Amino acid sequence: MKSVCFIFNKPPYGQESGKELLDICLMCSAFEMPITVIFQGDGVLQLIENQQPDILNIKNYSKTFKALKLYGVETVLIDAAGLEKHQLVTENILNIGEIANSKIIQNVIQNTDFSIML
Amino acid sequence: MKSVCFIFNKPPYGQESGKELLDICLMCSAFEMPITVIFQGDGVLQLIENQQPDILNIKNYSKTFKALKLYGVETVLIDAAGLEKHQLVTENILNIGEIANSKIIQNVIQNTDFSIML
Amino acid sequence: MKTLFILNNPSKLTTCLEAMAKDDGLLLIEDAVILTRKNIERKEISLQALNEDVTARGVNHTDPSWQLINYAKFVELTLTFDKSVTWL
Amino acid sequence: MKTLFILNNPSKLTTCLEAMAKDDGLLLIEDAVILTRKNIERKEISLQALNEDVTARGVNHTDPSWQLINYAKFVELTLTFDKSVTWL
Amino acid sequence: MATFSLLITANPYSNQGQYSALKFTKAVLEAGHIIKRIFFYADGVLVANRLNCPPADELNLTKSWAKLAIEKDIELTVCVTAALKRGIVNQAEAERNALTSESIDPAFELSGLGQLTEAMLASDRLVTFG
Amino acid sequence: MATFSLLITANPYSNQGQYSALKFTKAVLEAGHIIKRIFFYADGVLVANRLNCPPADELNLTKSWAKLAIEKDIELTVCVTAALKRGIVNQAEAERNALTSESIDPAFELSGLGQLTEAMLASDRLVTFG
Repeated sequence: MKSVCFIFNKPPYGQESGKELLDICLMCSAFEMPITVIFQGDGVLQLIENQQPDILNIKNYSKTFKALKLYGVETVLIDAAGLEKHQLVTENILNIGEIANSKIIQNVIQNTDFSIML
Repeated sequence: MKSVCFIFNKPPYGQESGKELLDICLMCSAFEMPITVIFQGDGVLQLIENQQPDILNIKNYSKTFKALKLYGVETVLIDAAGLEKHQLVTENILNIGEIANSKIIQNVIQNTDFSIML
Repeated sequence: MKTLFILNNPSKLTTCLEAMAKDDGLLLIEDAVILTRKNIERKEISLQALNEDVTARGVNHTDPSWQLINYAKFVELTLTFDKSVTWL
Repeated sequence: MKTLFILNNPSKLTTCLEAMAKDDGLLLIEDAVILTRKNIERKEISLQALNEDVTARGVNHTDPSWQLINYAKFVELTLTFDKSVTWL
Repeated sequence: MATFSLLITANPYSNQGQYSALKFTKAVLEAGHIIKRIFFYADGVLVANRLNCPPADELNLTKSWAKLAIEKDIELTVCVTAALKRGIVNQAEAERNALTSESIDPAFELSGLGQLTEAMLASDRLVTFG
Repeated sequence: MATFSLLITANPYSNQGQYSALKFTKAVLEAGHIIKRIFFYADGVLVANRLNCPPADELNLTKSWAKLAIEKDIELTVCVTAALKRGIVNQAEAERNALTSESIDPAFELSGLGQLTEAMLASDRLVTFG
C-alpha cells in the first residue's frame, strides 16, 4: 500500500486549510494507507491545548487530532523549531506525537509515496 | 474633497488584487478625489516594463498604470527599498512616478483621509 | 493624521512596520495574534491585539506585553486614530 | 526517495527550504519566480524556474542562475523525482 | 456618533475576515454609531450566493449578514463586476448573460464600484476586512 | 508512460493556480501520459460554477476545463462537501437542500473525497495546484 504524509504548516482559524487537510487525512486512513502527520513551523499552533474558536462562531476541529491514533495514524511529528518559535513547551500542546528536528522531518517527507499540504 | 491613497504591495498575476485595487483607484478618480498611488515592497514589480502575461492567458493591466496621470492621479511613489530588493533600476520600470524612501511613504499615508490596499 | 494599522496576516508584519510612522498604532487580529512582542522591534509603536482572536487560538501563554482589547474597543480605536488601513 | 518541491508563494521560501533534504529539487512557479538566487542559501539544491511565469512578469533582468524550464520539462521533472510536494 | 462604511474582500469560505467583519459591524451599532454601507468586493462577494449550504455545525455567513441587514436596515452592496465573474447574479444579469437562474440572496444588492467611493465620501471611517 | 492525478485547491478568481494546472494538464497529455482524474477541492471547486461570467477579455476557466475534459475524456471530480458549502450543486443536491436551482457545469461531477484517495492509489504521481 502506498504511504502518504500530511504537512500542517499554518496556524488554525485564520484560514480553513487545516480542517480541509485533516479531512483528506481521515479519508486516506479509511483506505488504510500508512499515514504520517507532521506539524511544521506555525502548524504547531494547531495543537495548542485550550483553543476556544467557538467564541468566533468557528468549529473547534483540534479535538479530532487527538483521535488520529484511533484512525490508525501511527506517526505524528511535531517540529521542535516551530515550538521554540512560538515559546511553546510540551505542556501547552496536545500530547499526540513526538517532537522532531528538521532532519527527521525531512527524512519522513522523503520516505513517503505522497506528501500533501494545503 | 477627501483624499485617498492606494498601496500596491504584491507582485502581479499570482493574485488578482493588483487589478482589483487599480479598479477602485480609477473609480475614485472619476469622483475627482485627490489620489496618491504607492508601490511598496514587492508591489514595485507591478511596474516592470516588459510584462507579457498574455502567454499565461492573463490580461496585461500594467498599461493602465501609464494612464494614471490622464486619470488625474498626481502623485505616484515608488519604494526605493522595493526596487533594491528586486535589483531593479529606473530603466527597468515604467516611468510614471518618483522614487521615494520609507519616510516619504509614511508621510503620504499619514496625510490622506483614506488608505486602501487589497 | 495618525493611522491605525490593522494586521491579520503574520507574514506581512515586516512591510507593515516599514509603512508605519511614529504616532501610528498597530492592532493585531485573526492569525496575526500569533506574533509575539519580540517580533516587533519598534518599541515606540502602540500595540494592541484582539482578545477574542487570542482566546480562540489559546495563545495567551506567551503573555504578550501588548494590550488585549474587545470589539467595542476596536471600534473606539478606529475613531481615536484619524483613519485605519488594513495591511493585507 | 527524492522529492520535487514546487513553490508558488515567495513568502513560504524559508519553511520550504527547512523541509528539503539534500537530493531534493526546488521548482519556482507563479509569484515565486520573483525570488533571486541570493534568497536561497542552500547551494546544493537543484533549482529551476518556470519560464512562462518569468517571462509573463518580465523579471528576466535579474539573470537568475537557476535553469528556466517549460511545461513539458515541468512534467518530466515530476517523473525524474520520485514525487512532488506543492509547498503552500 | 460617527458614520462607518466597510469594505469586505475576505473569502467567506477560506478566511476569517467575514466573521470579524460581522462582529465589528455589531459592535459599531451597539456603540450607537451608523453604518452607511457594507460593500462586498473581490472574493468578499461570494458570501452573497444564496445557494451556499455550509454544514449544519458551521455559521451560515450569508444568512447572518441577511438577518443583520433586515433587523438593522443596513445596505449590503455587492460589486456587480466582481459578482458576475463569480457566478453571483440577479434576475436582470442572469437574463442579460443568458444564464439559467439568478443566484444572489435577496438581502444583497448588485451595484457598481461607484457605490464604494460614494460611501467613503459620506462616511467618517472606512474599515477594510480582507 | 505514467499516470497522473491532480489535486486543485486554487481559487479560480483570485489566484493563478488554475491557469497553471490547465497548462500542466495539457503538457501531461502532449507527452503521452495519462490523466487518471482531476480532483477539485477547497476553493478549487468554485471553477465548476456554471454561472461564472468572466469579462470577455479574460479566460473562461470553467469552459476551458470543460472543453479539455470533453476533448480528452478526462474526469473532473468536485468534492461534494466543499462544493455544497460554496453553492455549487447538482440537481439532486439542490433538491435535497431545498435550493431553487442547480449550479454545476455539466462537465464536472460531484463526488466524495474518497475519489481523491482512490485516484492517488491508481496514479504514479499526484501534483497539487493551490
